[in-house]
Amino acid sequence: MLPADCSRRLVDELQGALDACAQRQLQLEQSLRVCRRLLQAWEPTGTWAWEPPPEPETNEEDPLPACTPSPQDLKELEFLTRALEKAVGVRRGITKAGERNKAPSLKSRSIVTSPGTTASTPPQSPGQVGGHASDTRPTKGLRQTTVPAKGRPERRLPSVRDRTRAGIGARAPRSGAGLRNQHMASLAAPQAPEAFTLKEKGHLLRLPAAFRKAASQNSSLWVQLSSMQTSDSMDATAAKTQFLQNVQTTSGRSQPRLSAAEVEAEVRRLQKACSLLRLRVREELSAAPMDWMQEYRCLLTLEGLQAMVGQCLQRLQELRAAVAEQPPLPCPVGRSPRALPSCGGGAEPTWSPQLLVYSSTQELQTLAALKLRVAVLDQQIHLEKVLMAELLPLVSAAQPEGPSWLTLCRAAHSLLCEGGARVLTILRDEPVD
Amino acid sequence: MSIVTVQLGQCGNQIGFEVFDALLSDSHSSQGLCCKRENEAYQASCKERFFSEEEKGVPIARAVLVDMEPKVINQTLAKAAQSGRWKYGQHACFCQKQGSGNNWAYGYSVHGPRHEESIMNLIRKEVEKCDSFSGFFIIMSMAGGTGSGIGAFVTQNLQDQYSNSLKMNQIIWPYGTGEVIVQNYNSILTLSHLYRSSDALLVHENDAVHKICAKLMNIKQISFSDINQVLAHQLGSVFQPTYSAESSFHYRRNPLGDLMEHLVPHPEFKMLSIRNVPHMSENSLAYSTFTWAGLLKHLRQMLISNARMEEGMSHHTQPNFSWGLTMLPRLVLNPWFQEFKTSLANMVKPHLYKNLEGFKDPALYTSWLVPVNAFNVWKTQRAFSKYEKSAVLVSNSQFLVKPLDMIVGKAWNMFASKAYIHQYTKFGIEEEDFLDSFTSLEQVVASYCNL
Amino acid sequence: MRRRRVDPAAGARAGALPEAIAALSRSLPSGPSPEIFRRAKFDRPEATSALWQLLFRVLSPLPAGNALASIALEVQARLVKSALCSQGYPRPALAQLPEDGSQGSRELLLALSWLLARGPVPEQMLAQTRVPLGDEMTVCQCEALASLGPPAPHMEAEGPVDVRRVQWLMGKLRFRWRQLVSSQQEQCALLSKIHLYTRGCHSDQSLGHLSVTEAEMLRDPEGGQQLLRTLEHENRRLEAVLAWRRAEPVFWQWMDTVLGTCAPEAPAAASQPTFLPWVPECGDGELELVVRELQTLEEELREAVERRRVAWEAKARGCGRGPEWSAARRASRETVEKELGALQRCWEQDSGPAPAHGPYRLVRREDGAAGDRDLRAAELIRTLRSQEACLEAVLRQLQRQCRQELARLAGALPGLIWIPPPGR
Amino acid sequence: MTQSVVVQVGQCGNQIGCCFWDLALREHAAVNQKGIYDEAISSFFRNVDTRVVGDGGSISKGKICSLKARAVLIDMEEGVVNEILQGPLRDVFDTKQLITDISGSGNNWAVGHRVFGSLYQDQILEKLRKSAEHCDCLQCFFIIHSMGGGTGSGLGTFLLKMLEDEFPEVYRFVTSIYPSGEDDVITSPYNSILAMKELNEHADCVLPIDNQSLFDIISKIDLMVNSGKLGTTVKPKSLVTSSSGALKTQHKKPFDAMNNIVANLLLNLTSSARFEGSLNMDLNEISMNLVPFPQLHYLVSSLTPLYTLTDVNIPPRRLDQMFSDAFSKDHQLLRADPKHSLYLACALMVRGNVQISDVRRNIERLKASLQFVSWNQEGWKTSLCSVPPVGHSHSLLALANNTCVKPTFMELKERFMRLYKKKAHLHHYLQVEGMEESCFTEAVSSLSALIQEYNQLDATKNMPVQDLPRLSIAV
Repeated sequence: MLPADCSRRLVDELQGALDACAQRQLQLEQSLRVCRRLLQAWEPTGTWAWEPPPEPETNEEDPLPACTPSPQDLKELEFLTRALEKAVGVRRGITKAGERNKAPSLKSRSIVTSPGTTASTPPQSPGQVGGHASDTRPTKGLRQTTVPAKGRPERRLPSVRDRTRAGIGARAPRSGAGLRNQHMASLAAPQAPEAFTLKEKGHLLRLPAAFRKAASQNSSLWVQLSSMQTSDSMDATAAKTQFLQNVQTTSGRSQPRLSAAEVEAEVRRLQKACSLLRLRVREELSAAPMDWMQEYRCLLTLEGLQAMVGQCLQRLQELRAAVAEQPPLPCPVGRSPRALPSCGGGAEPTWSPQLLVYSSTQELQTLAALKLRVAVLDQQIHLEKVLMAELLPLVSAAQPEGPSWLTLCRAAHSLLCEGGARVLTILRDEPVD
Repeated sequence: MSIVTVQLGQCGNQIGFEVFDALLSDSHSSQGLCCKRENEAYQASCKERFFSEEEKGVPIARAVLVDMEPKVINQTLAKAAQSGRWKYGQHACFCQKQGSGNNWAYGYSVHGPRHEESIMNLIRKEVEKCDSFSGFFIIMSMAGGTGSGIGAFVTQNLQDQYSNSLKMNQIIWPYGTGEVIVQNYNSILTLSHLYRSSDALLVHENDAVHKICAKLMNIKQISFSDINQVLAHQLGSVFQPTYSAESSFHYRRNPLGDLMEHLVPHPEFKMLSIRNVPHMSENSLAYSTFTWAGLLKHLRQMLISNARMEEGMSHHTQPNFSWGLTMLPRLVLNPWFQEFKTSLANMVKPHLYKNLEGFKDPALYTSWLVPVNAFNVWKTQRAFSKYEKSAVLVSNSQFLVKPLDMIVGKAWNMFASKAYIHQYTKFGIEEEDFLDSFTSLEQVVASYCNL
Repeated sequence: MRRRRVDPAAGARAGALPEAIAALSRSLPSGPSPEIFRRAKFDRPEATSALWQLLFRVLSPLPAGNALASIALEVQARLVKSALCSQGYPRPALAQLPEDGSQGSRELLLALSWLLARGPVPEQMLAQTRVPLGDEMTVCQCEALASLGPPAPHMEAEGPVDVRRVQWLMGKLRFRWRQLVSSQQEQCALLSKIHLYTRGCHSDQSLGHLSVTEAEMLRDPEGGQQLLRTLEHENRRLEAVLAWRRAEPVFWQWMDTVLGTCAPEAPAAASQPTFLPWVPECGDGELELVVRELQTLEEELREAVERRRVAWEAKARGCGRGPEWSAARRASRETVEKELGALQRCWEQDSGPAPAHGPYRLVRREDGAAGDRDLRAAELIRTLRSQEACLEAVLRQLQRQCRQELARLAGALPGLIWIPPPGR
Repeated sequence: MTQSVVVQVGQCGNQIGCCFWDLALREHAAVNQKGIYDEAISSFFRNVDTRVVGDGGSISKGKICSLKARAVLIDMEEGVVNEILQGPLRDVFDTKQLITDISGSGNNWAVGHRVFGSLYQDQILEKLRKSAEHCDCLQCFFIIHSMGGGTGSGLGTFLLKMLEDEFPEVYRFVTSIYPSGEDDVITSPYNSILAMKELNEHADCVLPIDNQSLFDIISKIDLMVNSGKLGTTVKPKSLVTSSSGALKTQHKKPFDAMNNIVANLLLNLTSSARFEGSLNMDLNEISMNLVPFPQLHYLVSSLTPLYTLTDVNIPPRRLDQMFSDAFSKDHQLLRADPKHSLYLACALMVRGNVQISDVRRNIERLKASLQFVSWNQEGWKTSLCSVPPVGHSHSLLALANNTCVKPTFMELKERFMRLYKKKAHLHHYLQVEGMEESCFTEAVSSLSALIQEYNQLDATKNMPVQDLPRLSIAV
C-alpha cells in the first residue's frame, strides 16, 4: 500500500490524464461522426436524419426512453413482440414438429408485413417519382444544378424532405419554413433527389450566397481586428497603463514580485531549460575529445553549462521565495488553472486565419500522429517525474526484502523504467535439484 | 472501426471460418428481434468491423489466412466461397508446402523469419483497406507448431510494426491430454512470447468447450467442427455490436479498445475468459424460455464457481437452478474479474438492473479494484444468433491459474529430464529460452495467485 | 441629475461613453447591459451577480457552454477570486467580498477593467468561441493533452491505494493514448477524403475545397441555417469589438472616476479575509521537481568538470603557448558562448522552433504550394520530429536514471535474482 | 503438399514395396474418382506424359496421364525386380528407377555395405537426386529393407548415411524387418547388429517389424475366417491382407499376406498427411512427438481392426474394441507387449468416420491400464483423417515409443554374442576391405548403449510420479 498523500497525488495525476484523453476522444468521436455521415450517401429521404443529437449518458434505470424510438419503430416492435408471444405459446402447446415449422414463419411474417403496415407515406412519394424521372436524364439535372439557381426555388425537394422528416422524428416545430426555402434554393447544389455520395458529386457543391457573404465579412473583420491590435491607439495604451497603476496604488499594497501565474510560467520555462540542459550535458559527456582544442572546448562547454544550471537554480530559489511570500491562494479545487490553455495568448496573437497546407492523406496522418506523439511524450515525461518523486523515496526508505517491499520494487521498476508496459521478475536463488 | 483477423495454422483457420460465418449469418438472420432500422445499423456496424466492401454483393472478410500446408487453407477458402454469403479475399492467404511438425521452434525460427515479408505484406494490404483501423485479432492454437510458433512470431512483428494498434490473441488451449505430446512445451513458449507482444489473450479451453458440446448441446459424437461452432458463437457474441455509452443509437465503434482498456490495463494480467449463457441444442431451444433474472443469476453462479460452462440448465420452460449438484470443484479461493459484458436482447425489463447488482459485490474483485471501476455492462437490443436472450461475460480472473500452473508444471517436469529438447535446439531455441519462458510464466501464475 | 453634477466635463462626450460601454458589452459573451456598468459604479448590489458571472466567464478555462449556468454563483465567485489572485490582482478588497453575490459590484467592475487593461480580453473571448468554419489544427502543444477545466471530483476513496492500482491506471492511460492515435488517423483519412472530393467548391480560391463544417451545412440545411446565424452573431460581436477599440479612451477616463469614488483601502485590513483551506498547489510540486532535477544535474556536472579540467591540464601541458594558442582559445570561447547563448534563448524566449500558436485551417493542395504566411505540413513535421527525438531522449534518460537507482537498491540484496523483462 | 520417396532395398524391401504401390494405387483410385492429378496423389506419384521422350514430361495438374511411383528400387539380385517389371505394376516404374546387380550380397552385410556401397554409390546418388528433383517439396524418404540379409541390411543402411549427408533436411523413416529366432540365414545376427548401429545413428524413425508377429497375425485371421466363428460376416478381404490385383494372379507366395500388412502400415502412416481431416498429422510430427531423445526412435506399431465386419454401422463397442486391440500384445507388428512396459509416447492415427470425442473417450478409458514415463504422463498424439482405407469404414494405427522393443534388441544381442564368441563366419566379413573386428565391437556396444537407455527408463517404471521443485518467484 502506498501512503495516502502519495496515493492521492498519483491517482489524481493519472486520473487527470485519463480524463483529458477521454475528453479528446469524445471530441474526436463527435467530429468523426460528422465526417462519416458526410461520406455516406446523401439521401434526400434523410435516413441519416434519424440520428439524435448526442445525449448524455443513458439512464441506467430505464434504457428504452433513451433510444427515443419513433412511433413507427414502436409499432414494429409491438408486432414483433406479439408474434413472439404467439410463437412461445405455440411452442408450449403444440407438438415439436409442428411448432418448429410455425414459429419462424410467424416471426418472419411479422417482419415482412411490418413495412407495409407502418409506412405512413405512400410508397411512391412525389419525390421518388421525381427521382425516377431525373434518373432517366441525370446529366441534364446535374448541369442545371451546377448553375447557382438564384430565385428559382425548387419547392419540390424541401417538401419531400419535410414530409419524411416529419414522419420519422417530428422534432421541434420548424419556424420560418418559407424563409428556409428561400435559402435552400442556393444551398444544396445537386438537387437531384436521388442519393449520391460526396465522392461522386462532391465537386459540384456550392456554398450558398448568404453564407459566402457572412463568411467573407467574418474573415475581413478578423483581419481588421488583427491590424487594430498591432496599431493600438497610443492614448488608449497610455490610459490603460495609467489605470493599472492607479489600481495598484489605491490597493495600498506594494506590488508583489510575481503573481502565481507568472511563477507558474517561469517554472514551466525552467522545466524546459532543465530538459534542454540535461540533453546537452549528456551529449557533451558522451563525446571523446581528441586533441587539446576539443578538450578545451569541452571543458568550456561544461563550465558554461554548470553556470547555466547554477543560474536556473538561483532563479528557482527566487521563485520559491516569491511563492512563500505570497498569501496562500484561496483555491477552491485541487488543481489550479494550470490547465488553462495559454494558447492564443502567445507573444503576438494573430486573429486572422492562417493556413496549414498539406499535400496527401499520408502527410496529414503523419503530422497528426507526430503531434499526438509529442503531446503523449510530454505527458509521459511529466508523469515519469511525478512517479520518480513519489516512488523512489518510498523504495529507498522502506525495509528491504519484505514481500511488500519487493512488490513495490517490481511495480516501481515497471512504472519508472518500462513505461508501465513490462515487468521484471524476482526469483529466489534456491538451488533447484 | 475495423478489425483485421489473422488466422494461423489448422486450428486458427478452422475457427476463423466459423467466426466469420457466425457473425455474418447472425447479422443477416431474420431472428434479430428488433426493428428494421435498428437491424440496419447493426448490420452496418458488424460489417464495418469484419468485412470489407462487397465484390458483386458478397462481403469479403477482413482476414489473412496463414498456414504452412495447403490442405486446410484450401478447404477453408472453398467452404467460405460455397456459403455464397461471404468469402475471403482472393489474395489474402499464404501457405507453404510443409507444416511445422508440431515444433514451435520450427514455426518461430524457421518458417516465421523465412516468410516474414510475405505474411507482413498480406497483413499490411488488409490494414490499408481499412479507413479506420482498430487492431488485430489473431486466432491460433498454442499446442501445435504453425499456429503457435508463427503466431508468436507474427504477433511480435505486429507489435514492432503496428505498436499503436491493438492486438488480441485468441488462443485455443489444448486438451489436457492427447492432442500433441509436446503441447506443454509449445504452450509455454507461445504464452510467454505472447505475454510480451500481445495486449490480451482470450483463452478457450478445448476441454471446457468439449464439455459444453457434450452436456449442453447434447451432441453424441463430438467433432472438431462442433467444438469450433461453439467457440465461434462465444466469440461472435463478444464481438456482436453493442451500444456505446453515449447513446443507444450509436454502436460501440472500437470494441477491441473498449474491451482492453477495461480488462487488461495491467501488464501482468492479460488472460481473458468467456462465459456464455445459454448454450443449448436447437431442439431444446424451441422448448425453452429465459428470464433475465435466471440468465444473470446463472452467469454469476458460473463466475463464482469458476465454471466455464453452464451446467444444470434444464431444458424445460423454467430454468431450474440446482447449483450444489452441478458445480465444478471450486478451484480458486478468490475469484475476481473486471468486466461484465452482456448483450441484452429486446424486452428489457427494469428489474434487469437489480439482477446486475449481483455482479457488483466487492467480494468478487481483488482488493485494489472497486466494482464500479472493474465492472462494465454493454448492451444491445438485438438478439444474437438463435437466442432471444443471451448474456456473455468476459472476465480477467484467476480462472486460468490452475490450467496454466498445470501446463507449466508438466513442461517443467519434461524439461528437467531434457526430453524433446533436441528437437528445439535443432532450430535455435535453446535451454535458455525455455528458462526465460518458465520464468515469465511462473511470474504470471504468482501474480494471479497474489491477487 | 447627480451624474451631471459629478462630472460636468463628461457632458461634451455624453454620447461617447454610453457608446463605448455599449460596444464593450456587446463584444463580451452574454454581455451585461450597459446599465449594469452604470450601477456598478455606484456599487449597487443588483449589478453584482451579473458581474460575477461575466468575470467567471472571462476567467474560466471552460469552453463556453450551458455547463456554466449550472455552476452555483458561490463556486463561480470563489473561482474568480482565486484566478484573479493568481494573476496578481492587487486589491485585497475583492477577496473580502461576500460570495453570495450580494455586494461589491464596484470592486467587480474594477477587477473587470483591470483585466481589460491588461490584455485583449474581448478578442481572446471571441477567439475562444470562434465559429470554426475550417478544419482546424493547432500547431502548438499548448492544450495538447491538458485537461480542460477543473478536474471532476473523483469518487476515489481517499487513503492509501495499492501500487497495482497505479499500474492499472497507467495501463488504462496507455490504451487511451492508443485509441486516440487510431481515432485521429481515421479522422485524418476522412478529412482528407472530404477535402479531395470537394475540390474547387470553395468560393475562396485560396482554400479551394470545403471544410467539414461547410459540407455538413450543405448536407443538413437546417443546421446550416443555425451556423449562418451563429456566424452573423459573431460578425456583430466583431464589429462591436472594433467599435470598442475606437471608443476605448473614454471608458478609461470614466474608470478613473470610478476608482476615485473608492475609499482608499486601509492597509492590513482589520478583518482577515476568510481564506479557504489551503490546498497544495500543483505548480508548487512542479517547482520542487525541477529543483531536484537541477540539483542532480549540478552534482553530475561538478564531477564532470573536475575530470575534464584534469584531463585538459594534462593535455595542455604538452603544448607550446604562442599567440596562436591564445587566439585559438579565444575562438573556442566565443564559439562556446555563442552556442550556449543559443541554447539559453531556446527556453528564455519561451518559443520552440515552431513560433506559431493558435488554430490553423487545414488546406489540401496536392502540389503543396503555400503562400508566405501559410505553414507547410512538411515543415511542421520536421520540427515535430526533432521535438519528438528530444523528448524521447529525455524520457529514456529519466528511465535510465531510475534503472540505475533501483539496481543500486536491489544490488545489496543476497539470495534474489532480478530478471529484467525480456528485452527485445 | 509434400512428397515422399520410397527406397526399397533387397528382396524383402522390394516385395513389400511392390505390395505398397499396389495398395497405394488402389487407395487413390478409390478416393480420387475423377481421375484428376491432385496434391494427395502427388505425394507418392508423379504424373507423366509418356509421349515426351527422355525423362517424360512431368505434369503438375489436370488429368492423370501416367502415374510413376516416386521410388528407387535397389537389389543386388535381379529376381524380384524383374518380376515386378513383368507384372502388372510395370508401368509404374521405369528402368531409370532401378539399380540391380546379378551377384547378390550373399547374406553378408559387409558385402552389401562396403562392396556394393562403394560400387554403386554414385549411381544410387544420381537416382536419388533425380527422384528428389521431381518433388517440389520432398519431405521424407521411406526406406524398406530387412535386417537379416545382405543387400537390404548392408546396402540399405549404407544408403541411410548417404541420404543424411545429401538431404539433411529430409526425414528418413526406415521400415526394418527383423529376423525371427529361427531364421534360415545363419549370419543374420551379425547383419542385424551391424545394421542396428547404422539405424541408431542415421535414421529419424525406425519401425521395427518381425516376421514372426506378421505370421501370427495372419494365422489368427485365417483361424477367425476359417473357424466360421464370425460366420459369414467377415469380409473376404481383411484389411491387412487384402491383396487382389497385382500379385493375385501369380503363384501365391507365403510372404504376400505378411508384406501386405507392412504396406498397409505405410499407407496409414501417411494418410493423415495426404488426405483431409479435422486433425491433420504431418510426417514431421511423428518424430517430433514420438522421439524424446535422438537415439530412442524405435516405434512399435499396431494396426486394427484386423478384419472388418460386413455390417457397416459400427456400434460404438466395436469402435472401442479397435482401440483396445491396438494395445494388445497380439496386434503388434513386433513381438512385444507395450501394455506391460513403459510408454515414452504414443500416437493414435485414426482414419474414417471417427470423431474427436471417440478418441478422447478411449484415451480416458485406456489410460489407466498403461504406464507412461513420469515426465510424459499424457504423452498422446492423435490425428483424424477423414478418408478411411479402401472398403472400410475406419481404422487405427497406433505407434508406441515403448520400452517393449528392448527384448527384441536383447535377444538379437544374445544371438549375436553366441556366434561372435565362437568367431563363427567372421572371416566372411573380415575379408571385405575395410571391415575389422572393431566394427563388430563398436556395433555391439552401440546396441548395448541403446539397451542401457531403455533399462534406465524401465527402472523408473514403478516409481511414484512426483512434481519437481519449480522456479521460485519472490513476489
